[in-house]
Amino acid sequence: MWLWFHKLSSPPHAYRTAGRLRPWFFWPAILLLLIGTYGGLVLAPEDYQQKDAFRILYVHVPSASMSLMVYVALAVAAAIGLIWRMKLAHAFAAACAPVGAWFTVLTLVTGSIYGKPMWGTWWEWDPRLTSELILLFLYLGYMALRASFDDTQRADRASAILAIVGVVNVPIVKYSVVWWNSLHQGPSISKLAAPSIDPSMLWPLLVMMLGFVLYFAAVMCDRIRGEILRRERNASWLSEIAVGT
Amino acid sequence: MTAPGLLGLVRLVIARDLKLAVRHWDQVVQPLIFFVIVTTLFPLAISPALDELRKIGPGIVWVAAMLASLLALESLFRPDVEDGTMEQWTLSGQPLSIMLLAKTFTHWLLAGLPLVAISPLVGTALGLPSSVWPVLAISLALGTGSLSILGAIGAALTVAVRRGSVLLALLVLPLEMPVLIFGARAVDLAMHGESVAGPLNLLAAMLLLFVSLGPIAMAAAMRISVES
Amino acid sequence: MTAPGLLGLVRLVIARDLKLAVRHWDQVVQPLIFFVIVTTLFPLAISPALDELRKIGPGIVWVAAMLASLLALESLFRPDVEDGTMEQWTLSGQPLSIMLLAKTFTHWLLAGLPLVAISPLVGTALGLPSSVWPVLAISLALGTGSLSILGAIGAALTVAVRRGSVLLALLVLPLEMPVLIFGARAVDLAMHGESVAGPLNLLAAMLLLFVSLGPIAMAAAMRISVES
Amino acid sequence: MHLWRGDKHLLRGIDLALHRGELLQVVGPNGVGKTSLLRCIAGLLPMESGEVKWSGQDIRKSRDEYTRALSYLAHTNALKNELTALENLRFSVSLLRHVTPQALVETLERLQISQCSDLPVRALSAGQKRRLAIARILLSETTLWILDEPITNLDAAGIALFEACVAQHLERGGAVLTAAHQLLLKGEPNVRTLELRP
Amino acid sequence: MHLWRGDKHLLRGIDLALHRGELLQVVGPNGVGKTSLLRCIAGLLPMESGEVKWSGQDIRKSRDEYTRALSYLAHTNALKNELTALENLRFSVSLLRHVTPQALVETLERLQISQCSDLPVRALSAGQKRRLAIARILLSETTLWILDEPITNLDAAGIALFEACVAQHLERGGAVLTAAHQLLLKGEPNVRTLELRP
Ligand code: HEM
Ligand SMILES: Nc1ncnc2c1ncn2[C@@H]1O[C@H](COP(=O)(O)OP(=O)(O)OP(=O)(O)O)[C@@H](O)[C@H]1O
Ligand SMILES: Nc1ncnc2c1ncn2[C@@H]1O[C@H](COP(=O)(O)OP(=O)(O)OP(=O)(O)O)[C@@H](O)[C@H]1O
Ligand SMILES: [Mg+2]
Ligand SMILES: [Mg+2]
Repeated sequence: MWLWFHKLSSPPHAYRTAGRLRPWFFWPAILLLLIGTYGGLVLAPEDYQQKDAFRILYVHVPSASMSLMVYVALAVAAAIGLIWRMKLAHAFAAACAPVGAWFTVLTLVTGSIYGKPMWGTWWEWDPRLTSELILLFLYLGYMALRASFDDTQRADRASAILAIVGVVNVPIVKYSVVWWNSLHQGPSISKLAAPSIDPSMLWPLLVMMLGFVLYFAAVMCDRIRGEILRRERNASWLSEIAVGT
Repeated sequence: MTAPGLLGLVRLVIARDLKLAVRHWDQVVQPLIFFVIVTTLFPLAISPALDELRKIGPGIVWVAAMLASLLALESLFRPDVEDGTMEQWTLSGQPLSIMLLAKTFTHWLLAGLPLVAISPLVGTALGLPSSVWPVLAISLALGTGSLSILGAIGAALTVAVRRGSVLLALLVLPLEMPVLIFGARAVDLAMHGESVAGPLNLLAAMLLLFVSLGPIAMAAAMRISVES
Repeated sequence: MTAPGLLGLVRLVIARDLKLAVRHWDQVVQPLIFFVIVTTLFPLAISPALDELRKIGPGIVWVAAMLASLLALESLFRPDVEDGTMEQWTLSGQPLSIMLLAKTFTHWLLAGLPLVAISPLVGTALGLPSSVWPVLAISLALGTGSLSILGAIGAALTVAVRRGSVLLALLVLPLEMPVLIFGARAVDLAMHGESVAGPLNLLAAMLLLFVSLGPIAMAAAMRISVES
Repeated sequence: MHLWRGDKHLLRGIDLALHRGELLQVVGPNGVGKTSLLRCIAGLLPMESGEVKWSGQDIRKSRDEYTRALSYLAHTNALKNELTALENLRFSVSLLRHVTPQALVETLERLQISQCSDLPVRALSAGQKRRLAIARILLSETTLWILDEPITNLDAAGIALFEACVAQHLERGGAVLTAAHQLLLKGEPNVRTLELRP
Repeated sequence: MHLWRGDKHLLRGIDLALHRGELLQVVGPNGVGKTSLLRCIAGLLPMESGEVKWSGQDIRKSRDEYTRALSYLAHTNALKNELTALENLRFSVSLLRHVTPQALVETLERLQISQCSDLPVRALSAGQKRRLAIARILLSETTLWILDEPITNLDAAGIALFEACVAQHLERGGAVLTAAHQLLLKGEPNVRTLELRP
């Protein structure tokens, strides 16, 4: 993703490229999501233990892994923006945050819905769940900080510092939470341990994951164009585009 | 000169504060998020087992609500005093107590009501059964009102002081204890399936008392803070 | 022109902040009193039985310490930024990170250390046996240091923002959770007579990490807050 | 009238009367007590002894009536950084009386800050903020204006504008009391100065 | 040099050089961008394009060296209300260089605020605060002074005092850049004005 990103550091170029790439991400994403959904909901056999409830996995697992990936991408972009003063990287980070937060919420919600039939409770203070919740707070904090500056440049740099401090802390948070719980009570972790999964259940999951990634890319193309427009509203190349079309 | 009537005045103050809040909509959700974060601190610090948590759940929710309300109070009057707006209000010839009450009401709308709305979610996380949600919400609705008014009196007293936030906590928390006790008690009773009318009535009575007497104290405190 | 050396600079900043604190000695005791009040809220809200309290005691002390430190942080940089002093510091040609670290250290002296000193008292009130006092004090001493530094980074980020205090909590509390977990865990282990070396070492390691990297983040954040 | 600040006997034996249609400018070196005097007269600072009368009544007795007849401009501007210039003005004037949007816009135009009317006040320059604070006074329609160094940060054009506003107010039977380092409306018959000496 | 504030292209194509021994006064109507220009030059506001050079070097490269040669006085005074005048001055100057108590007291006397040296700054009048802020600049022993409307709130005697201080600094080879509505040291050969137009 980064190689792809690095080439287009000039806003007009990035704007056009994002526009051109968008359909290439969007339509395959829709296609994959449809296939995956069909595979997951219809083709995959019913789990002998979990019955149909397990099918929520096809949304839960991809969104969980996306929520983590997006935060890392955000922090890397923020660091690049801060160190090399690259405006586009800041724009990318800014565009990331709400999407990542959304994936996190989706994980929490689907997880809760999953948890009710599985564990008989909506919520459990399990390390994985707790650290996912903290991740949501980090996203929200990042967005709140960004929103409270009215000068884009300062918002960029301040929130970049937060993202970097956050990424230093994420492993600490993660391990502390694992430690904390494992000292108290061992078994709850095994609840989440992946059962060795049947291939007929697995392939829709992989398809869904790829679909999520592509969908994320497509959404980012849109969001980044929006960000660029907002930031460069005074630039001359924009009026050229506007006149041209 | 046609000065606005009482109702007009109240509308004016509320509209202005809502506009300020919308300008910073992100700040409106912050007491809420603070409330959620503080309630998650306890499982981390105490024990993640839902059985254990359930026992102390009502207490935790109430303490968190109190702290969230307290934190948000700090900025209730300070900006207006620092930039001289409050001085102008005292000179406006309008009843200061009504204006401050309207301001406090807006504050409750923005910082108290959302807590009530989200309380079922937080209750669930702490293992409270869904049967107590209504009691939890009602007790919070009544209680946060009282907290806002008591807090506003404290805020008016401490606003002229630098680093007022800790002083504010110091003044206000002891006064707020009865609210905390009855609020937590109501939820606790509900959890054991007992009647909750007693504490809830008391909470309502306290709220009435504070709404009727509080504004006078606020206005008096504010006049002192502005004079200097 | 003989600019002061690093040590002189640190001394200067600390002396100034201590002088400001003495001018307001009443505010110095406030985090302490807040700490005490919050710990007394819980017995009221939950259950006054010492047996029950003992179980959740370590957690409560730690949550209270975290909130007290948070509340005090709000005023760490704000006055200096608002009256333009911080602008002068960034223009002084002296290393800003050192100056901010010195300031944070003074803050810890005034708001963190007293908590450590009073912890046995609060522990007793919550029914913690005297054998865990040393662990409680050491864990608080190490932990509040980390809390101060993480908090100072958050404070530097939010200082240019109005109504920063809730935002500050939102940014800082999630990052502080590990400190809370290990701190409460150490005390809990001590209460059950187990070895506490693990969590205490981790607390010390975190403190070291934050002391060495924190000031850079603080200074970077402060420069952004001052530019406008 | 006597006033102590701290250990210092700041003002003593001041006796002044201000009539409708008159501008009284309090001058004197820095720190002589101009601001303190103005705040006393506005009822914002209690005095040791002495009294301030408004239409023959002690202002401590007829406080509400007095404050309704009075506008005060301090060293600070009493503006909210987050709200726009127009919103600030609308709110602060609406507190006092009913005002049409038209009137607000006209006053901003008159003070030549209409181009900033939709900017948040934080983005205004020092002089633009001062003009906005003056706009509030103009719109308040009160009789007595108490203004503490009103022309701080104003440019030459701003000062001229302000002088015109004051002159108009005096003509309409208003009274103005200012603290000043630079005298305004020099040579007009209805303008007096009160010099405070240390 | 180009600078945007919000949607507005505030300053464009400004090119200025300031030499030792020179006073440059930036004048212009309210809101034209004087403060913004000064903050840019002091390195407190990033610009869109353009550069500020100090002894031939871009200040973003030699930041520390530049800030050590520079004193900046803003619209606000950067004083701590709780500390006394003397303590404020001692601390802010000690940050920059070693200073004797003797020198501090002398500067306060020179600016005629020695009688307030032990008062907390909150109790000073507006003009006394401004003088105290100027005292910091005088004691900083830097080459370049950037002063934003330095004579705000000063009385006539204060302005004269300040003019003398500036003249002396210029004589010693210092450079001064101010934003002003009232010109100082009129007619001196080493005084220039830069007029900004909207
Ligand atoms: C609110 C509740 C829940 C949250 C926040 C949550 C969060 C997560 C997270 C963060 C992951 C890691 C994804 C990755 O590493 O890529 C994950 C994976 C997974 N979750 Fe959940 N989860 C929740 C509830 C559940 C429930 C109730 C079940 C089923 C019993 C479940 C089953 C799984 C499975 C099977 C995986 C894949 C495991 C793997 O690939 O290692 N989750 N979840
Ligand atoms: N964030 C911003 N967004 C939009 N406009 C801004 C912003 N900040 C400043 N401005 C505008 O920039 C202009 C210049 O302001 P500046 O403070 O530099 O003026 P000034 O010349 O110092 O005026 P004064 O004499 O009143 O002090 C003003 O018109 C102001 O409205
Ligand atoms: N609380 C206090 N304790 C002691 N002295 C005080 C106190 N408050 C004010 N003063 C003194 O009172 C004097 C008058 O201050 P005031 O602000 O009225 O002066 P001013 O005439 O408005 O001056 P300026 O022209 O500088 O605005 C000052 O010398 C100040 O030091
Ligand atoms: Mg004055
Ligand atoms: Mg200016």
